[in-house]
Amino acid sequence: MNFTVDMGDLLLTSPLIALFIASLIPLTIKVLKGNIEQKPIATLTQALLGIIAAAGLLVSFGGEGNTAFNSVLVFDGITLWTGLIALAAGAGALILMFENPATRGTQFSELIFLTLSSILGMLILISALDLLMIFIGLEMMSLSLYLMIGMSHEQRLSKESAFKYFVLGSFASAIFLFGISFIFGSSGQTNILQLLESTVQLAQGNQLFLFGIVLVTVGFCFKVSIAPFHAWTPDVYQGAPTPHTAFMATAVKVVSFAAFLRIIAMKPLVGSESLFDILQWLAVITMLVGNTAAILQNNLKRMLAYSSIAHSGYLLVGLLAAGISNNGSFAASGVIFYLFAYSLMTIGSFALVSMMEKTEDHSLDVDDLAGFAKRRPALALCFSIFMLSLAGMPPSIGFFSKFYLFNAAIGEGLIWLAVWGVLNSVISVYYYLRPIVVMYMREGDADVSHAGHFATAITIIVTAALTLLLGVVSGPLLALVEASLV
Amino acid sequence: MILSTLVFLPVLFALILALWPQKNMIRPMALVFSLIHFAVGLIVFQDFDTSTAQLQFVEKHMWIEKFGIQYFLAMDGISFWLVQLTTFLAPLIILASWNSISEKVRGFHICFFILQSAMLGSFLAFDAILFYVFWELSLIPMYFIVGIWGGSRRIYATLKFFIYTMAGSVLMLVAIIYMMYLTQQAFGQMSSNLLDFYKLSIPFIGSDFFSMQTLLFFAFALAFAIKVPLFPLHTWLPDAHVEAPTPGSVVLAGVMLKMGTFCYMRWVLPLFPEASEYWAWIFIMLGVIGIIYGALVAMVQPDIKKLVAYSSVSHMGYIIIGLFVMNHQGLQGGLYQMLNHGISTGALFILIGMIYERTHSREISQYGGLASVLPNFTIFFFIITLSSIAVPLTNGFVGEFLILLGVYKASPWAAGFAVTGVVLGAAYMLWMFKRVFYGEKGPLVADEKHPLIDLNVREFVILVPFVIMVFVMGIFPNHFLKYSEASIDYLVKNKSSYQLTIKGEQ
Amino acid sequence: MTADAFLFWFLALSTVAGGVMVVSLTNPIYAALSLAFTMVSVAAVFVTLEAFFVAGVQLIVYAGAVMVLFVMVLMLFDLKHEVESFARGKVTGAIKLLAAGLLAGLLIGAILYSSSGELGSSAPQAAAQIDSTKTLGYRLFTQHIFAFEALGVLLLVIAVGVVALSRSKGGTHGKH
Amino acid sequence: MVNTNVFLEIGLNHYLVLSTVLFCLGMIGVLLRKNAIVMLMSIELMLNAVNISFIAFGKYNSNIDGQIMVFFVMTIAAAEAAVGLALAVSIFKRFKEVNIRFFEHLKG
Amino acid sequence: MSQTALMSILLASPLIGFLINGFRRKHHSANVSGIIASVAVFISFVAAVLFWLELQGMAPESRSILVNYGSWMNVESLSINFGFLVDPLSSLMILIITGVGFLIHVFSIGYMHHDKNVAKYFAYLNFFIFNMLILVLGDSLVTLFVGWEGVGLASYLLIGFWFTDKEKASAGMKAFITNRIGDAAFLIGMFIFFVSFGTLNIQELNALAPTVAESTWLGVATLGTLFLFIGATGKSAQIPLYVWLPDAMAGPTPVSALIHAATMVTAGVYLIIRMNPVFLAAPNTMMVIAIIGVLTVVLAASIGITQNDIKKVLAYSTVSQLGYMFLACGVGAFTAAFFHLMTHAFFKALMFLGSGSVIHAMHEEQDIRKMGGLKKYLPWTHLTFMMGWLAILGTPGFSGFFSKDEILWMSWHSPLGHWSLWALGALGATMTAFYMTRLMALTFWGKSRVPKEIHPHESSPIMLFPLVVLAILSVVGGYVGIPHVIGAILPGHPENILAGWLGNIVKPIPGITEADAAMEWTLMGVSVGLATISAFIAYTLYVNKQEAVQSFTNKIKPVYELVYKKYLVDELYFGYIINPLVRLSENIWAYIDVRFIDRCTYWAGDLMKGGGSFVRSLQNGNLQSYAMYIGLGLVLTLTFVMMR
Repeated sequence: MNFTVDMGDLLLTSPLIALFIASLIPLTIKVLKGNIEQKPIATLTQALLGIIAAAGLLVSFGGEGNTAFNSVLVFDGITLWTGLIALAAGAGALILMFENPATRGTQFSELIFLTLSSILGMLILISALDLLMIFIGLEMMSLSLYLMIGMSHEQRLSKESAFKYFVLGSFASAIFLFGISFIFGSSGQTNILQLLESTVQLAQGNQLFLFGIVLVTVGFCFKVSIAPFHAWTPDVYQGAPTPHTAFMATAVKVVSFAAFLRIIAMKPLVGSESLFDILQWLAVITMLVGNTAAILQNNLKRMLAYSSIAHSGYLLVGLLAAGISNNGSFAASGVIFYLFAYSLMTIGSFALVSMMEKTEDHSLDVDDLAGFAKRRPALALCFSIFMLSLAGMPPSIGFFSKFYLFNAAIGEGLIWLAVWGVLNSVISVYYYLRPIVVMYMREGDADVSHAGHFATAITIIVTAALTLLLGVVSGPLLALVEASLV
Repeated sequence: MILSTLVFLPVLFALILALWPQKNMIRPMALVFSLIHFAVGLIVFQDFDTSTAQLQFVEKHMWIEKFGIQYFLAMDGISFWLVQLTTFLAPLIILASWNSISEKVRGFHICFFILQSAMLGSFLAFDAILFYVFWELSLIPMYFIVGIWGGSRRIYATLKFFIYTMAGSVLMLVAIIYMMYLTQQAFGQMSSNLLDFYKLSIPFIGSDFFSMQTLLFFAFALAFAIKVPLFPLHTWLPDAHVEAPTPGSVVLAGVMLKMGTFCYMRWVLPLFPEASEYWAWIFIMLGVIGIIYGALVAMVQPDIKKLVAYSSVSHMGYIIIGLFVMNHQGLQGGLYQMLNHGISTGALFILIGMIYERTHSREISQYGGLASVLPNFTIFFFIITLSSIAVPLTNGFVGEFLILLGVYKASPWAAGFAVTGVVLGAAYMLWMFKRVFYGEKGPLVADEKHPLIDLNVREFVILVPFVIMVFVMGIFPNHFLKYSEASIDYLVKNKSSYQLTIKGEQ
Repeated sequence: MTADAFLFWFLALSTVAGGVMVVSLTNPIYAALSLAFTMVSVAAVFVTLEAFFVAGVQLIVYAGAVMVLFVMVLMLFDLKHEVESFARGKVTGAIKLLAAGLLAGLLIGAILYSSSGELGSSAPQAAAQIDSTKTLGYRLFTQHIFAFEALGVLLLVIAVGVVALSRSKGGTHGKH
Repeated sequence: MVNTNVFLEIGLNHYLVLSTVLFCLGMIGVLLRKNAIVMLMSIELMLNAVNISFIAFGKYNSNIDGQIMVFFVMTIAAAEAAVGLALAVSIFKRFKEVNIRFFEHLKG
Repeated sequence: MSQTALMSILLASPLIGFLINGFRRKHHSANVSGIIASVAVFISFVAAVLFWLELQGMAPESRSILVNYGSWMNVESLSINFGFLVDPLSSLMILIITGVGFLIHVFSIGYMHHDKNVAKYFAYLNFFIFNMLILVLGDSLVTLFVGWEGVGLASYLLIGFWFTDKEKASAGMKAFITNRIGDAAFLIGMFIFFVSFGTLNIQELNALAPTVAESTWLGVATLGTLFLFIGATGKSAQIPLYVWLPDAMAGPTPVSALIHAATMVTAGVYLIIRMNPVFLAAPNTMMVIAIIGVLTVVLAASIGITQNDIKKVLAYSTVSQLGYMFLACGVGAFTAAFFHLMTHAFFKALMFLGSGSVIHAMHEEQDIRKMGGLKKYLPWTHLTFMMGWLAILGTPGFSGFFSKDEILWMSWHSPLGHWSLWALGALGATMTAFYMTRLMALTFWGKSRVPKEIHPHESSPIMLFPLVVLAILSVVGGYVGIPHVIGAILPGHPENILAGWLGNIVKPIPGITEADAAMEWTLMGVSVGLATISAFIAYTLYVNKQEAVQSFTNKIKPVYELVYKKYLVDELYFGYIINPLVRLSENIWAYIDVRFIDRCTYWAGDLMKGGGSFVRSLQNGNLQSYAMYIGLGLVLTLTFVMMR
């Protein structure tokens, strides 16, 4: 067993190292200054620089499909793209944290540290080729997240949501681990690359292996909130501080799906027809649950949470298409593009929610948006763009991402799922239009909490512009993603 | 470039309006813009070749390589007049909104121009995805127009409109994607080019409802049926019309509904020839029911606008039956009736808007004796009424006559039932006319405190073009029909092997 | 009955009994103690499986550190004697029990079903019984070096995070 | 003979069944106990169950990776316990209550 | 002058008049507006005369002038031109229209003197003339239909001229909608012809139709002509669509004279005459026409007996006389039909104008029970009206005698006729004599029952002039169509000029035999005798013994009431057709639209919301429930995987 750590490994993992170092900088400075916070803007800058550095390194060294540390980590297209999305979403979330009443102020350095650590966990998760590494990445991501939510300035709901998230997360982790143990036990392997060689006959004959796969799948379904494993999502999204919600809804979801994709897209691993069938049904239920429940929500964040569940359902369709496809890269690129689009719209929407929160325990209802268009026409327009894009109206990116996703699904013969998906998007129109109705068509005096939301406002406008325009030029983008996935 | 200019000029206008600093200049600027747009639209007259069914003014660029999605705009005889109608109505609508839209003026005009763009795009797109983008995009500004500037139940109405229409069109998206895969099977390369779609021969088994062509046919037809709207999918229309502000109603009736019928001609009939022939009876039946049903329900409406809205259901029923009999007279008449309906119903909504501005009521029972108070208004209203009930030498007659003739050729019974619409149409319109304009003065008309003032210059300027069009189209229909003649002829004669080509290409 | 078998059944019994007590005892302190008992039993199970290093770690980390944490926290809370241990709701309770039972049944079924396959037959081989601790260390620092480092980072994160969490005070709006 | 074999010849399955039973016991604890701390304990129980199966698999597969897994799982379980208890403490400070029934503000 | 230019003048003149008066409708001077309008019509009249002269100059076989203004609609095989045909038939018709029209315009100047919307009135009148000319001249059914609907429109506008009165506005609407029913049938008829013969050109249809033998009893020609006939019943007020005409008397009286007596209502008859070869090819239709016609004669005449409104009596008389024309058409006597159309135009226009003069004199009083003895106040009106009375009675020598008698004779003699048709026709003539005499008696003769405050006065010369002209025409108009039997005994043996003139237009009835002169004389004598007796009875009763009438009507009160209320046909239509339709509409709106389709929509929405609230109820905030869902999901998934 010859093994050395060489320069190549370090270069490949350099984004992770950079992120880790960046996460330590604000904390170190705080400790050196004698436990006194530096200016939040400085902390933010350091963190953003760290993210940019990580992204730069990821682009420079990753994406070629090289493995590091004896095939424990892989830096291929999925890693590259979802990593970039996660980093960008993390950056967006950081900007929101910087200006949200529930997160700014004291302990900002610690928060930044935890956020960057969470992103670090995500990068591990998406690059992991070993089930153990997947577990470690998952835990690093999640544990940081629990702590982040728990340390919100808001004391009641965020604590509750942190605790719920923690217990359920750990519960799901245990299931996930049990699944790993079955896989390990029945195949003697935890490395996905090596598993691939033996999975076909294992999946056919070995019930234990199949159960292991199911348990692992359930663990992922929990993370990406597929019904009926979704129940934590609305509560946690609502209770957590908005920037964290944005972070969860985007970065966490993106990387969980990426890891899920890595397992599912390896066709032999889910060679089981029955698992495939049940996942179809789960997708169906998820779309329906998310959309119908969202119709009745008044709380804006909760509504977006249910919408996030619904979008998980759509994404699962794409994932399944990728799973059965002989040409997995097409559907997979569709999924990744959808994740990108979804992150863009969701960060933007939550940014607006964040902007409107006046205190750390301000819970924003849809009706509180009344009259917003009159006071802040530009922001209202941006929010409308997000909502319409989430609903899949052309020419926004939301339409094109749905188009690619369902195109892949139809291409793989999952027509009924595509039909179900588009019908559900009709249901979703109802609740996506509601904020617009309230903003534009009702009298009221909604406004952003105060003027100092410069960075958030810029985030909103940038994401809105991208949401509106990137869809039209999405062809080359998608081609790029697809090319890197082969 | 002319078609791109035509489609995207309004977007440019909208941008200029969005950024223009002075608020009081918005209206005049919008008016000038719309006139410019109209003038640009007239350019195509010069080069349009009426002798061919081929596509003209083609603009074709690859958009999304992977799926063969193209930016493909083109015009042929079927879309020619609808494009003209769209640009023709615009300045009139802006003039009509002069008083009725009093707040958020800028926003209204931005919405309106984007709507223009979307509607023109869906008339001119020859790529399925491009078309779908425009088609769906047109919902958004309309949604805002009804929702923001509408009446008291505007939110209900606009949501109903949006969700109904969207519900229909999403299945079409699935069908489009499916057809893209069919092109991949057939030609090796995926494509959403409509011309490639035309080349497909999709298997059809009449007795099997789940045969591919039937399913695709219904996926498309449903989307358009809701837009038309075809009985029994029409209930969004009265609500949307009643709640919409005047200009919104005019666009809705004038152009948006035509998108549905137009798309039957552009998409459904040529793409699914066997299915549309096999299932034509359903559409003819629903169309006939729509004619009678719309007319009967219109008759008992207490609200003028709702009456006209239901009359739209009735009129659109004519168009549907005209299209589905698939002969020259039916199709030409259907196309002509689209224009007629745009003119006459558009004008009716404008007229109702004018009277609504004066009295703030649309209750028929509140009126009466208007003719002696507002004689000029009455004359215009009467002329448009005549057009609506298809009195000869007005535009309506030509359309209805051709449709009914075409329908009779194909299905005498359907024509027999449809003809009752001629009687009922006259009944509801004239009854309404009598109750509103004749008789003793109603409470609103006799109100001493708010004396009603007859048409002003602006309103004359709005109405005169309509009246001119009513008679020009009624007396010289050939000048209009000749533009679509070649295309219709091609459609009728090659319905099962419909393969349009691009002019100047082999 | 061999010693092995006796030991297994004994340890299995004590493990399960400890588990049952954890989930059934009303007083959380007793539950914590039962958990400690279970963990010790599990450590013993590890020993029967010849995983001595891990057994030691189990004793130190779990039965030692983690249990102390639990007990400390329980002491901190100073809970009054609880009257009932289970959440309310008979129907849901039954469903929950049923779910857990079904899960157990399914998993056990799968295990037994699979035992006819290649796994059940593969008896432990003597050749593998080289110095497991050494192999373990070797594997840990070669194959799993990255995981090991990541674990270190994770622990750092936990340390900092837990401190931050415990120091967090609410209601800071208006202050920067 | 089969019966006695089951009792006498201890094999992988025995350990796996033990693990499963323990896992489900932990699950019952999570599902049913109303005390938050005990729920955390139950989760530990589940993780321990997983550990048993890892070790058993490792032993019967002659694969040392099983123990490595356990090593990692244990560490992470400890970390989880720390986080969980920290959350529990902060919740207790805020609510003076660890009964799970009092944390139902977020719903619907 | 070229024919196109002449045609343009003919058509454009009233149109221009319409436009001029339409645009200066705010002006209140009756004289100026009236003169403009009258001149416009007079120019048309001159043009019509010129056309007639031109036709005169042609060989009898080639008497036709086609002016084509180009294509109107052209879709595939359908090709419709703005083509206008002047042939012996239409030339006479336009002469009547413009001639009588001109007279009525002139009369209107006086009659509408005080109305403040007089310009509008004359505009409408000119508009009517324009459309009537199109109807008559149109060379295809569609062009004809343009005028057909156009005159309906003009009629609608003129009936509702005093629209502030709700009743009058309703009458206009009723007229238009009833006509529309006929028009719808007309459209179907056109479609049938187009689909069968591929053309809508009347000339071509006339040539083509007889070549297609009817193989079944309801073949193409029968069906098409039947539908056209339904259209004609609408326009010409026959059973069952006659109900609008009496109500149409709400319009100004000259309008009634022009539109609802002389011209428009005869359009149906004109249509049938125009297409006589086609109709002759459909004997079944002919039978239906004859029966409907004769029934209308009797029905309308019986109602006419009981009416008290001077215009209503004339209106029912018009319906009845139109019935004669249809009877004539139905038995194939198209010449007779046209002859009666012409004479009727003269005497009925005369009587309407006369009644207008009376009404004018009586200050808008129309109830004949409040008149009587007007002879001395209105001598000229009385005199001219009496000419009309004599004409309609069929007094030998007057115009009505010739035309009506020819119809009655043909209904007996024609192979398409039947003795019962003659009998009913003669009965109608008897009743006609009765109610017209009654009208005369109650209005002009006997004791004056004029209310004290009204002082009747003779009308102005401008109104009397048309009366006189029409009176002369009523007297002498019949001499253009002297029947053969009468001509044979007259000095110089005058020929039937009209029959000669129309000879190339009107097809001979197939299988007609040589007339039996003795029989013809007998029948003529019988009908004249009956009419005379009946007129004498009426005279006696209404001039001298009104009490007897009163007691008699009291005796047969139920019957009288029924007839007086027009056999309750209006009530029947309203009660069994219109009101149920409105109720049906309200119900389908309320139940299908609102309660069903919308409900379904809501139901779908509620289903979604119900699903949502179910999901929400599961989302109860309890952590352990969530864990349970995970567990259950796990179990289900595993079970499913295991099962497969």
